[in-house]
Amino acid sequence: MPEAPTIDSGNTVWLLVSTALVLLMTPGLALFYGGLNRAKGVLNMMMMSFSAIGLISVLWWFYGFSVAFGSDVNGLWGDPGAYLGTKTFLAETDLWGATAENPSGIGVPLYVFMAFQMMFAVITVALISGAVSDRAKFAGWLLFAFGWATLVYFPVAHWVWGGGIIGADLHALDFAGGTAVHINAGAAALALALVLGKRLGWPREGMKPHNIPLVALGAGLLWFGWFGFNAGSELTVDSVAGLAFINTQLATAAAVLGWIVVEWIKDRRPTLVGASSGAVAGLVAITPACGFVAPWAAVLLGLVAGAVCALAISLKYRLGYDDSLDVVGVHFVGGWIGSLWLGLFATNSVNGAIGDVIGASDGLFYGGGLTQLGRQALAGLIVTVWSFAVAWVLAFGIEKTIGFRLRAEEEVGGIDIAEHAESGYDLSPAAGSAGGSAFAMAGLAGTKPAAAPAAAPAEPAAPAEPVDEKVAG
Amino acid sequence: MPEAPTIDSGNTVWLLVSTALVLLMTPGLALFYGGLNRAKGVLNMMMMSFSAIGLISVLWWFYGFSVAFGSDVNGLWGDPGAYLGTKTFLAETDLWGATAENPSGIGVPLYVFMAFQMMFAVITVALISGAVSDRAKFAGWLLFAFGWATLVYFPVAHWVWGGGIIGADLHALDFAGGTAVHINAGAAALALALVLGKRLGWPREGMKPHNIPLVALGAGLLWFGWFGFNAGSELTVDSVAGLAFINTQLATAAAVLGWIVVEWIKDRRPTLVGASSGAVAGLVAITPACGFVAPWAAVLLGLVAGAVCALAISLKYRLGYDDSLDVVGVHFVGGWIGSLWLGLFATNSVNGAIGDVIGASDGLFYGGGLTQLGRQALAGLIVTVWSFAVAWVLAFGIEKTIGFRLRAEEEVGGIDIAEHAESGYDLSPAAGSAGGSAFAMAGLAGTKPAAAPAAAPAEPAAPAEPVDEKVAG
Amino acid sequence: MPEAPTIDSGNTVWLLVSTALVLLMTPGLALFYGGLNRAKGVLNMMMMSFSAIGLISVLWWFYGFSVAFGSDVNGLWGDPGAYLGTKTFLAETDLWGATAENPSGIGVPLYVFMAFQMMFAVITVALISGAVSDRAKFAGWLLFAFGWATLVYFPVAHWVWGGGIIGADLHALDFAGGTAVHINAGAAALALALVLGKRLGWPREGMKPHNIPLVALGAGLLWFGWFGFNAGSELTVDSVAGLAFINTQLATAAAVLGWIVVEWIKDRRPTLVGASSGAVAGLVAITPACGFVAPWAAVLLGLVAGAVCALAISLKYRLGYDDSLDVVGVHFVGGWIGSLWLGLFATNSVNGAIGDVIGASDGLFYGGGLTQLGRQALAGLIVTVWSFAVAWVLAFGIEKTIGFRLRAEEEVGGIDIAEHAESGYDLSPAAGSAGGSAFAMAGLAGTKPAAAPAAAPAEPAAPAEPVDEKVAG
Amino acid sequence: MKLVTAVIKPYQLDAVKEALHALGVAGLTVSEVQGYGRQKGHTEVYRGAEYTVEFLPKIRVEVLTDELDVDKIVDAVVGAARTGKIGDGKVWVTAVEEVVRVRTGERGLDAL
Amino acid sequence: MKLVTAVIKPYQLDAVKEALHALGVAGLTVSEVQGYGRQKGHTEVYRGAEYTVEFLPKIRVEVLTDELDVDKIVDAVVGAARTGKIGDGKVWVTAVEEVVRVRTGERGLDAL
Amino acid sequence: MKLVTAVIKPYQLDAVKEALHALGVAGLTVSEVQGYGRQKGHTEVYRGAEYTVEFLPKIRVEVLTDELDVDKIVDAVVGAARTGKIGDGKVWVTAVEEVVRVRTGERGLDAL
Ligand SMILES: Nc1ncnc2c1ncn2[C@@H]1O[C@H](COP(=O)(O)OP(=O)(O)O)[C@@H](O)[C@H]1O
Ligand SMILES: Nc1ncnc2c1ncn2[C@@H]1O[C@H](COP(=O)(O)OP(=O)(O)O)[C@@H](O)[C@H]1O
Ligand SMILES: Nc1ncnc2c1ncn2[C@@H]1O[C@H](COP(=O)(O)OP(=O)(O)O)[C@@H](O)[C@H]1O
Repeated sequence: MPEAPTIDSGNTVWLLVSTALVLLMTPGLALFYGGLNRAKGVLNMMMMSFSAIGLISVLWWFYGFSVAFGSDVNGLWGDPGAYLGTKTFLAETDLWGATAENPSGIGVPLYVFMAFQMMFAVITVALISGAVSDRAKFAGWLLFAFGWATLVYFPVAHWVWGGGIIGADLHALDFAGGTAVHINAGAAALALALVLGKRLGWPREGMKPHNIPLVALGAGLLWFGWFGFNAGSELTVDSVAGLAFINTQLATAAAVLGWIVVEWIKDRRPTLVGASSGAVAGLVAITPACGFVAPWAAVLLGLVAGAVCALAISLKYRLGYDDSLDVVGVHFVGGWIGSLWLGLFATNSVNGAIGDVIGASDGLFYGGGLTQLGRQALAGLIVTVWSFAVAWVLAFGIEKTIGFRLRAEEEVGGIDIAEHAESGYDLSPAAGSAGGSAFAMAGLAGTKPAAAPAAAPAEPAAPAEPVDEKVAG
Repeated sequence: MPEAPTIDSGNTVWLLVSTALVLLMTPGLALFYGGLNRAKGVLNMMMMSFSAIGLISVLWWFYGFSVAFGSDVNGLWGDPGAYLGTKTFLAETDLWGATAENPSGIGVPLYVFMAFQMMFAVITVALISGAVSDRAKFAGWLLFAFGWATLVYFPVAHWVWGGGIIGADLHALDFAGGTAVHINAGAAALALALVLGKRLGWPREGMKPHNIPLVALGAGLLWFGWFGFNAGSELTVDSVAGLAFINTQLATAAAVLGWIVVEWIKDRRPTLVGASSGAVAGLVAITPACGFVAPWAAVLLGLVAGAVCALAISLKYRLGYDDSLDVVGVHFVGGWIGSLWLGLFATNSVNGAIGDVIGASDGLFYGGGLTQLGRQALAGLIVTVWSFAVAWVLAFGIEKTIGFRLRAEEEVGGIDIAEHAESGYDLSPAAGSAGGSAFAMAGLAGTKPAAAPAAAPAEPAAPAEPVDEKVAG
Repeated sequence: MPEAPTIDSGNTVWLLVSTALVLLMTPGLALFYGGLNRAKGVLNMMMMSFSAIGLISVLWWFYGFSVAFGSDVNGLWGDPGAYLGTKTFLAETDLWGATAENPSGIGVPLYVFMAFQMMFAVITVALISGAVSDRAKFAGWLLFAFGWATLVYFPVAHWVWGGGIIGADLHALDFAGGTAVHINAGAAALALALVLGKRLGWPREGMKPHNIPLVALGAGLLWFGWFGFNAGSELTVDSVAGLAFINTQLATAAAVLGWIVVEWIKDRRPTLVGASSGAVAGLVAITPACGFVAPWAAVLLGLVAGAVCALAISLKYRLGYDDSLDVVGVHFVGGWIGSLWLGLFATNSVNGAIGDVIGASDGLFYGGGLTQLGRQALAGLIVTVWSFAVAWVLAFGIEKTIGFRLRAEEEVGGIDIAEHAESGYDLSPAAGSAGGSAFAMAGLAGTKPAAAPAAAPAEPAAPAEPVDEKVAG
Repeated sequence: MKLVTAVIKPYQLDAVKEALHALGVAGLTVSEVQGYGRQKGHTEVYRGAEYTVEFLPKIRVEVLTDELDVDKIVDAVVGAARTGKIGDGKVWVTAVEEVVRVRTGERGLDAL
Repeated sequence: MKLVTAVIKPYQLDAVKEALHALGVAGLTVSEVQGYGRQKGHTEVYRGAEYTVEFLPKIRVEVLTDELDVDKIVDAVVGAARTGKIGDGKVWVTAVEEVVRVRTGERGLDAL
Repeated sequence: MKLVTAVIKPYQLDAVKEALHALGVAGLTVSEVQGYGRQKGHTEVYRGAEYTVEFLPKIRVEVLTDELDVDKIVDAVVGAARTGKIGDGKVWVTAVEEVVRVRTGERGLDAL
C-alpha cells in the first residue's frame, strides 16, 4: 500500500458497476411483484418500489449513511452528523476505510461506497411491500417507509456492518445481507400483513398472478443485479469476490431445481412462477453466505433453500395471515436458512476474513462447534424482534392516525384506480389490429358528455377529453 | 504517466461497461415510449428506436465520429477524414487523447471511446421519435434520422465536446449532454411535431398509455443505463466519476418525489407514469451537471426538475402542438434546467476541470457572478435554434417530397398495421387457458378462403396460411 | 509479469462484469422466444430457458468445466477430474492460465473464469429450445438438456477452446462461439425439430408472435449481454477487447438494416420482429469473428448475415420441418456465415494471436489463400455432424422411452396448462379498470362448486379456492 | 324454449352460477360486456390529462331454458345478482324457436 | 318491450351513445365483437409468413326499450353510426317478453 | 327474418365460416364467450394454491338470415361445428322483427 492516498481503479470500477447492478434490482423487484399481483393492483405494487427508490435514496444521503456507517456511538448507531448530506466529501483523502496506517483504505471514493450501500437500503424497504399488495394507502406506505428505514434499517445496517453490536460485538457473519436485508424485511413484512389484515376474499377468492412473463423478467433482472449485491459486497477485486460470484450462481441455480422438484412432487407440475421464486429464494439464502462457504456448500444450500421455501409459502394458508406475495415465505425463511448455514459451513479456509477480521469461528462441520451457529441464531433473533416490533407499532400508528388500510369499495374496485387514478393496461383482442383497440378507440375510456362531438368518419370519436382546467394546469 | 503508450485497464473497463450501459438505454427508451403509446402504434414507436440503433451506429463509424471528434477544422466540425470507417485504428498508439507529452492519453483504446460516443448519437436521435408517434411514415423517419444526425448531432457534439465553439470557445459546461443531447433532441422534436401536425382526434380524443408496466420497465432500464451515460462521461476512474454517479442517483430520486408531489397536489393522485416520468426528468436535468455540482445541489436540481417538468407537459395542450410523448416537456425543458443550473451551482471545488481544463467559471451562488449563467444560456440557445431550424427544414422537405405524414385512414387503422404489417399483441381473455387464445386459434387471424380446409377435430382450423410464393421466398 | 502470482484487477473486473452480462442473456432469450411464441405456450418456452440455467450451471460446476477445460486427454475431452465440483480452488496460485513461467496467467481467479464459461454452456443449451415450442414434454427437455450438454457441449467446448482437435489441431478460429455455440445449438435444434415433428396445424395454421414488445425487449437484453459474451471472450482488457466490442455493435447494427431491407423488398414492410431478429442474426454472425476482423469487415458481415438469415427462415416452409422459432435460420445459418467469414477476412494485423497463438492463417482477402476457409468449413462440419447426430439419437431415445412429444389434446389445449398448470396472462379489456378484470374477479377462473359461497356485496365472489390439502401443503 | 339474458356485476357471477346450479341448470354462457347507465364511472389521470371512464365492466349471462322454468330462473338470477346498489343490472327474456345440441344434433329440450 | 341490437364500427360508438343520450335512453350495454362481411380485412407478415386478417373489430350495442321508441332509436343509431363506407354494420330488433331491474325487482318499463 | 346464434368450440369457427360461405352467407358476427356445461375444465397451480377453471373459451357466431334459409344454415353450422366430443355447443334460432343496413338504410332482406 502506498503512503499517499490513492484510488484503486479496479476496486472502484467494480463498486461503480455493482452499485448500478443493485439499483436495477429494485425495478426488477417491482416487475416481479407486479406480475405476481392481480392486474387491478399492478401499478400500486410497482409504485411502492419506485417510490422507495425516490424516498430512501434521499434519506440515505441526508442522514441514513451516517447512522449506518458513521463512527460507532454506542454499538447501536453511528454518529448522525458524520456524513450529513449538507457536507461534501471529495478530498484526496475521502477514500472509504482510510486510516492513519492505511491512508487509501480500500481505494474507493467515499461517494462510491455511499452509493453502493444506498441501493441496499432502497431495496430492503421495497421488499416489504410484497406483503401488503392491493390494500395499503400510498400515503401510509410512504410514511411507513420513512419510519422503518430510519428506526430499523439504518441502525440494523450499523449493527451488522457499521461496527455495531451484531458484527463487531457478537461476531455474527453476514456477507451481503441475510440478517440486515432479508430477515429484516421479512419480519417487517409479517408485521405489516398482520396489522393491515387480509385482502377481501382471501384466501377463499383466487388471486393468481396476472402476468407471468413479467414475473420471470423481474426474476431475471434480480438475478443479474444480485451479482453486484453479493460479489460487490467484498468491496475489493480479489478471489473472494470470485467465490461470492460463483456461489451466488450455483446456489441460485440449485434453488431453481430444488423448488420445481418440490412442486413436481407436491403439485404434480413444475411451474415458471416456481422456477422464478426458486431463483429468488436461492439468491436470498446465499446472500449472507456467498463469501464464506465453499461452492459445494453453496449448491447444497441452494437445494435446501429452494425446497424449504417452496413448502414455507403454504404456511400463510395454515396460519391465516395474508402475506400476499410471500415475503415471509421467501425472504424471511430464506434469510434464516442462509444465516444459519454459516453456523454449519462457514470456513476460514475460503475466506481468511472470517477469523482474522470479523473474529468469527468456523461452522459446525468445519470443527467450529456450535459457537457460530449460536451467534447466527442470536443475530437473526435480534433483527427479527426489533424489525417486527417497530414495523408493527409504526403500521398500527399509521392505521390509527391517517389510516393505512384502503376502503373496502376501493379495494374491490382496484387500488390502481383508487390510489393512482391509473389502470395498468389498455389492450383488447383487437389491440393494434385494424381499428386498433376497439374499446380504446370506441370511447369506452369514456367522455364527458358535454365534450363529446358527433364523430366524423375522418376523425375517430373522442374516448376521453383532457379537462381544460387540468390542461391549463 | 509512463512514456510508452499504455492502456489504463481501469479506465478502459469502465468505458467498456459504460458503453454497454448506454446501448441498453435505447431499447429502454423504446419500451418507455412504446408503453406510453396507444396499442395500435407500439411497434412503430419501438421500431423508430431500434432502427436508430442500426442506422446511426453505422453512420457514426463511417464519418460521424470524425465530424464530431476529428481535429477541429473551423470550430464547427472536425476533419471528416480523420477517422473514416475504412481505416483501422489498432496501433499501440491509438489511445484516446494521446499527445506527444502524454502518449497514453486517458489510456483507453480509440475504438472504445468511439463506441462509447456512438451510443450517445444513437439515443439522441431515438429520443426525438417520441414527439411523432402514430403518424410518421417509417421511410420518412429513416431519412430524417440520417439528415438530422449528419447536419445536427455530429456537428453539435463537436461544438460541445470536440473542441468546437460551445466548449472550447464559449467555455459553456455540459458534463454528459444537456445541450448536445437533450436540448438538441427536444428542439428537433418540437419542429417535427409542428411539421407533422397533430394526431387525428388530438387532444379531443383520449390517448392514454396502453401498457404502464412497460413504461416503468423502460424507465428502470434508462435509469440503470444512465449511470454509464453520466459517470462514464468522466472517461476516467476517479472521484469525479463517483460524484457524477451519486449525483445522478440523488437528482433522479428527488425528481421522482418532485413529480409525484406535483401530481398529488394538482391531480389529487400520484401515478406510476408520473414516477417514471419524474425519473427521466431527473436523469435529463442532472446530465449536464452531474460532475460539476455538489450532491446537495443535485438533490435540489432533481426536486426542481421533477416539479417543473410535471407542469411543463401541460404546455402542449395550452399551445396546441401534439408532442405526443412529451419530448419537449421532459427533455427540452429538463435539459435547459440542468444546463442553467450550472450557471448557478457549478463549482471548481468539486471538479477542478471546470476552471483549469474547460476555462469555465463558478456558478452564481459560488461567487462566479452571471458569467457562466450567460454562457450556459447562450450555448442552449445556439443548439436550440440550429436543431429546430434544421429539423424543421428536413421534415418539411421530406413531407413535400416522399411524404412524411401517414394517410388518415392508415393512422386511424393503426400505424403498426399500415407501416409494419404487424400488431403488437395476440392475447385474449382466454389466452393461455384451455384452448388458448380463442380468437387466435379460432382463425380470427383470418385465412385466405382459397387456402381454408374443413377443419378436422384432431387438427385445429387454420387461422392463417403462409402464402406459398411468400414461403418459397 | 511479476514472479509472484497476482490478480490483475482490470481483467478480473471485466470478466466478472462480462459473466453477469452473459447470464442475463438467457432470461433475455426466454423473453425473445416467449414473445415469438403463441400465448398458450409462452411459459413453457421461457421455462425451458430458466430450467437450463438451473440444470447446466450445476452440471458445469460438477464436471462440465473439467471436461471442457481440464488438461487435454486425447484431443476429445479434458480430464474430468481436473476441477471436480467437490474440490475447492482458492489458493493464491489458482489463477486461470497460470504456468511455471507465467504464475499469474491472465491474472483472473479460476472461479471467475469458470463462471464466465458456465454462462456459455447455459445459453447454448437454452438456444435449442426455440425449435420445439409448444410440443415438448418438460421432463423430456430436461433429460435432453442433460444428455446433450454432457455429450456435445462440454466436449465441443474442449475441441474449440480447451486444447482439443478444432482449436489446437485444426487451427480453426472461433473468437466467442460461432461453432461451439451457434452452429452447435442450431444443428441440435434441427435434429430435435425433426424427431419431435411439426406442431399440429403447422404450417397451415398461422402461429404468429403473441407479444412483440416482449420480443424486442428480449432482443435488447441479448444485445446488451452479448458485449460480455464477445468482448469478454478476449479475457483481458486490451485493444482487441475494444475491437471485439465495436465490431459486435457494428455488425449487429448493420444486420438490423440488412434484415429489414430484405423484408421491405420481399414482403413490402419492415417489421419490429424483423429488426429484432436481424439484431440477433448479426450478434450470432459476429460472435466467431469479432476479435479477428477489421470494423469494415464486421459491417459487411452484419449486412450479409442480416439479409441471408432473413431469407433463410423461409427454408423451413420449403423443406417442411417445423423449426418453430427459427433456431436453424438464425443461429445455424448465422453461425456458419460468421465462421466462414473468418476464412475470408481474418487478419493477423488486427489481432496478433491469430498467427502467433492459434497458428491460424489470414483469410482469403488478406492473402491467406483458402487454407483458413477450409479449416473453418471443416470445423463447422465436425460440430454440425456430431451435434446433429447425438441430438437425434438422444431425442429419439427419449421419445421411445419416457416419451418426448406432448399428447395431441394437450398440445391443442396449450402446453402451459398441460405441463405447468399455469397460464401466462390474466388480463382482460377491463383489467385494472373499475372492477378490475371482470373475468378474473367474476370467477371465470372457476371454483370448486363445493367451495363456492353465496357472494356478499362487500366481498367479491370466489373465483378460485386453494384446495385445503394443497394449502396444508 | 326461452333465452334468459342477464347483465350483472362481475362479482355476482359466481353467486348467480351457484344459484342456477342449485336449480339444476346444466349449462350457461357468459361474456364480458361494458355497461352504461345510472351507475357513475371513475376518473383516470395520465400526465395531467384527465379521463372519465363511463363504461363499467359487466358480465352477460345467457341461459337457454324450457318456458316452464323461466320464472324460477329469472328469480334465481335476480336474487343472486342483487347487491342493492345502483348498477346491479338487468335480466330479460326472449323467445327461442329452436335449439340444437351440436354434438348430437338433438333438438328442443333434449338439446339442453 | 324490444331489444335493439347494433353492430357498428368502433369509432362510431361515441356518436351512437350521444345520439341515444339525446333521446333520453338511460342505459345501454356494449361488447367487443369481430365482424366478417363485405368489408375486406388487412394483411400481416411475420418472418416472411403472410396472414390475412378477415375479421374486423366491431362493437355491439344493445338497448332495451319500449316498443313505442323503437323506430326513433333505430333511426338514431343508424344515423349516428353511418360513415357511408362499407362495413358500417347492421341494426336489428327483437321482441323481449320480460325485463327485470336486478336492484329493485321492478319489471317491464319501470325496469329501464 | 331470423337470427341464428351458435356457441361453438374455438377451433371449429373456421370450418363454420367456410360452411356458411359455401351457402352464400354474406356476413356474420362473432364474439368471444366462455361456456359452462358438461365439459369439464382444468386445474392451475400457483405457489401451491390450486385453482379449478370451469369456464372454457367458446366462440359465439351470429348470422342474420331469411327464414327460408334457417334450416340450411342451422344444419351447416351444426355439421361444421361438430367434433363429437362433449362441449361442441349449441345452436339456437330467434325471430328478428327488423334489420337495417347502417350504410344504406336498406331494410329487411336487402340489409343482409
Ligand atoms: N336500456 C338498457 N338497455 C340495455 N342495457 C341496459 C339498459 N339500461 C341499463 N343497462 C345495463 O344495466 C346496467 C346497470 O344499469 P344502471 O342504470 O347502471 O343501474 P340499475 O340497473 O341498478 O338502475 C348498465 O351498466 C347496462 O349494462
Ligand atoms: N348476415 C349477417 N349476420 C350477422 N352479422 C352480419 C351479417 N352481415 C354483416 N354482419 C355484420 O355487419 C358488419 C358489416 O357488414 P359488411 O357486409 O362488412 O358491410 P355493410 O353492412 O356496410 O354492407 C360485418 O362486419 C358483420 O359484423
Ligand atoms: N342451457 C344453456 N344455456 C346457454 N348455453 C349453454 C347451455 N348449456 C350449454 N351451453 C353452452 O354450450 C357449451 C357446451 O355445452 P356442454 O354441456 O359443455 O356440452 P354439450 O353441448 O356437448 O352437451 C357450454 O360451454 C355453454 O357455452
